[in-house]
Amino acid sequence: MNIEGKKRIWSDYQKEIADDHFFYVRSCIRQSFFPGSEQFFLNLMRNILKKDVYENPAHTTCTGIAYHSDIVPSATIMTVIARHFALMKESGYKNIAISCVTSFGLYTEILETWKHFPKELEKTREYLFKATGREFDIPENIAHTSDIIYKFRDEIANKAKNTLVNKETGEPLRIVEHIGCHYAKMFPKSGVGGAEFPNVLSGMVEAWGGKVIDYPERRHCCGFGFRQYLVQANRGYSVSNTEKKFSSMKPFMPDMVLTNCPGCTMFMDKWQYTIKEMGGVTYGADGESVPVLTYEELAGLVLGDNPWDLGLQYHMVQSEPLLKKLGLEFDSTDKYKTKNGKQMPIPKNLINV
Amino acid sequence: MGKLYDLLLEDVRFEEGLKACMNCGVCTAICPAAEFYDYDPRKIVDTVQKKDEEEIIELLKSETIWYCGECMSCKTRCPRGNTPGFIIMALRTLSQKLGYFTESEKGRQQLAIKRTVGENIFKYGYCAATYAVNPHMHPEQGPIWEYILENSDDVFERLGGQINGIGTGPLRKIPQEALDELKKIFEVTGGTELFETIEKHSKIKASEMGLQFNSEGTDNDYFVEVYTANNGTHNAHDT
Amino acid sequence: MMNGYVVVIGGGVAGMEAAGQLAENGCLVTLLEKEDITGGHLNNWHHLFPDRRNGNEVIEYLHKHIEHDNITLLKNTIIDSVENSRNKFIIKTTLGKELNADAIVVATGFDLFRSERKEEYGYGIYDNVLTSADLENRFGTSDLSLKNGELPGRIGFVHCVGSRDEKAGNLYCSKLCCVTAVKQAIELKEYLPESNVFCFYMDMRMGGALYEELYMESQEKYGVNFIRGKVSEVGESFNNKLIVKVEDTLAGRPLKMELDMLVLMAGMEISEGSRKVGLALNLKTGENRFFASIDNHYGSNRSNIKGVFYAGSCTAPMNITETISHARAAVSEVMNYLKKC
Amino acid sequence: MGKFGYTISKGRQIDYESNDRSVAEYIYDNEPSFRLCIECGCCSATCTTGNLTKFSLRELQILIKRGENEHVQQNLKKCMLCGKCILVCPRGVNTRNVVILAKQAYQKSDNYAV
Repeated sequence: MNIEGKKRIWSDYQKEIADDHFFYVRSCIRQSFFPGSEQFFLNLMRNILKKDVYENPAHTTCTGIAYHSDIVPSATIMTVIARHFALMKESGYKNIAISCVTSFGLYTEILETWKHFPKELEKTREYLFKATGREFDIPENIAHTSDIIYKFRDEIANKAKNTLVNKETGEPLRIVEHIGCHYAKMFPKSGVGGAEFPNVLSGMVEAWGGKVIDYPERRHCCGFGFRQYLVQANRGYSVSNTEKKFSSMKPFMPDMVLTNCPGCTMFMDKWQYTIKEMGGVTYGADGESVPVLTYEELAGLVLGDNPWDLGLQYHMVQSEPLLKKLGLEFDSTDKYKTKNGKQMPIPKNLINV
Repeated sequence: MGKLYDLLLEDVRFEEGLKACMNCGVCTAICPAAEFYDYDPRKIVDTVQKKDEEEIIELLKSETIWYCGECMSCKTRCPRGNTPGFIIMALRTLSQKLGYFTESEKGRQQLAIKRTVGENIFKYGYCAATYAVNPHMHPEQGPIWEYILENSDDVFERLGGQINGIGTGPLRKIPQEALDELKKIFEVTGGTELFETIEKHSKIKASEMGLQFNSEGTDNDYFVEVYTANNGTHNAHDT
Repeated sequence: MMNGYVVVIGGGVAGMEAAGQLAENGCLVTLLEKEDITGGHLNNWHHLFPDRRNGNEVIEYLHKHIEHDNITLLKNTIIDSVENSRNKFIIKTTLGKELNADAIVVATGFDLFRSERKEEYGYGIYDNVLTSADLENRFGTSDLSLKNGELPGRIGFVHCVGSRDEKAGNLYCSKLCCVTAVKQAIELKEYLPESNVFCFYMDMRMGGALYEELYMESQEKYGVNFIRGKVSEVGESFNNKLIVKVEDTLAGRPLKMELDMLVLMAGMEISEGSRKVGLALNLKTGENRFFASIDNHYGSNRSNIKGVFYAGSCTAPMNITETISHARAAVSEVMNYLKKC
Repeated sequence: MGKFGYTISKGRQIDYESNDRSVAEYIYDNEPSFRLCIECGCCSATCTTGNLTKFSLRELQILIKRGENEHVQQNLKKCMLCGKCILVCPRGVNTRNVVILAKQAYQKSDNYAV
């Protein structure tokens, strides 16, 4: 493996990412399954990096999951997204920060479609006006929230309380990245580092002291497949694809999986549980499972946040083995407490406990 | 040129997705569906580009078009600039418009998706939301999921969430005016019509199959059937 | 007898052949070559298809060909600008030299497609992914070892790397890669008889004299395997094997295979040097970015500028036989033109 | 199906490494023309079984080479050994003998049950 070859590719995909003044749109899955991640992103941007990030209370789903399961027509999703552009315009913002890879892919795709088929843009303007009386401008800059953390990765490294190094061995942590298909596979130029060797997560890992592990099924889909997960009868597709990825990465003994897309995070976490239940198979060292973290959760650990404020305890695969490798001090008694310190029940049958 | 092919051409995704295929198989080589279903995106593209009316009808009624997971990995690599995933999306849309989707087990599942994710959009303003992911329908979410649902207020409060709160924050309540706008957008752009089409044809199919059908919700035999049925013929290697 | 001043741009196969023939026909020729040596890509080619003769034999012929009193060879010379005054040309080189010409032969040739642009194949990233040109060099030095020093047991050839591919910006077929792959596969089997060799192809385009026969020989005598499908991606396994993913299209099934070495059959693109010469001379290019002739059938040597003629692979991918024929045809066009001037 | 209502599927991908290709080797040794196939499909086009069922002799030969023994064994018996395929093969492959040798190889091998 030759890193110089990758660096040459990365230099071809220097994506422009805005520096400040973001209009933030949330992800259905990230906020439902990893609310601590979205909250951390806003805290990081506003309180640590001192950036202006605005969330408009009237924004909604982009309908992407429904669109990619084919129950929503393209005219509908274009207009829903146009409504978000209208809210942006009304709030005086030109840079959009998107918390979801499915949404990000759709925003990118729709803007491309409007370029190639200007009639679709005109139709969307009419639809939106007819439905809501709103008008919109096309944003100047589109970024996934991971792009923004990538952009500020060195600032984060400068403020780091922890580095991604195994404290016992002194070796960098072995981290598998998973990008999420819709980030750059459709439009390689829209992602940091392109589609084949994306740099958006590997750039963070390296800046924070870890080592990125490449493995044969790195580019393979996590297995979501929209309708292939949403309908129970199809979930064999979903779990089988995840299984394929994990068996491919297993010989590399990764310490953790770092994900870009909220759906991938959820599936790679939950399917490890399912696969273990189905046949006892696990993919980490010593029969453990591999913790799967969002980039916000990892950035939070690097900056010294309390893992239980980030929400690591609400994954199926628990992170203690990782936290121990990192040499982090954490308070186990604080794990399942409310914001006000009241003890909650302890969940049973989690993994890696 | 056949009539169905013309209908497909009205979909910009079809126009964008199909240039000319030379059957190189670069899409199938990395397609997650080609591995776990009897599915070959190359063959779909090749069939469609023949413009044969009968073969297209057969596709619209088939299980095959419902196997794709829309990961769009095919778009990255195609040396002819085709996007098999877009072609699939156009075929699925047309299959629903014409009511052919209920002819296949996988196609009939559109009702289950409409009744879950689709309804979530109108009810909550989200495709997926914590409180809408029922652990009985999602056992793979594991014990942590039941725990989170039982303790959602405390969990969200600690993580900075705003579950059903007014204002901003993770999983805040979407204001009624915004939900009304969404609904209006669906009406103006054909979204509502597609929902109704799915309902209409599903109802007909349910009566053909002799299954109890309610006009809403997940608690009826037809829903349970389409949500769970797997006749085991979708992957020859599984048998 | 002196029939005119002709400048030939490019000292590869086409330029050398054209210069030699023009000199024979009584022209005073200046042959310009940007590098320190003449012969172009042929210098890097160990053995030629289909008969696998030594590439040096052809180079020797060409070198003798340009040892002529009427030929002035200027090496390390790049064109800076060209003045065209009623079809009399004044060519200025970057070293400040001025040359007068009654006619110009453009023989600026091709570049090999830069295989790292097909990112999914990992050239320059994964050890043991080579290009066809790299392999040819390895044949020259008889070193076929892998990065770890061992000899490869299983080798794959990927056809159409940078050809027939809109993602690479090239929709055309480079024409020579199929036969090159077959030739190189045979040579590999001669070096490493125990190895298994696989060619991953979309169509076997063996449209030259004795090419199809070579294809058959590779199967019959050498046991080379052919799998119809374009390789989709390459990865590296834990034990440093290359993993290729392809659809075995004629079996209708995706296929995954481990290889020790992968050879990318890099296609041909008009050379960077051609682009610059094209700008200086105002030459038209086609959609494939090669120089566009005024007529595909009876004018393939003629450019859109009176007095400027094409020879060789600056107009389209060509093998050596075709290049030499094309250069001779260019000379015939130049002689007819000079007669009329 | 257990408590989840679905299982992990067996992939359709041909995993070249995990396949046993000794049958192909046996045929190469005894019918070298087997190597000459260019997968043109003339054999399948003329094949009576192929015209009436999903059987494809072209595909079968490829899958023998890949070591997809389960599929090959299921399909070998469909060939009626009429030999029309030999007449049309442009590369002179003795396709009929390929089928006969494949059957022989499976019979000889302990690993396979025909």
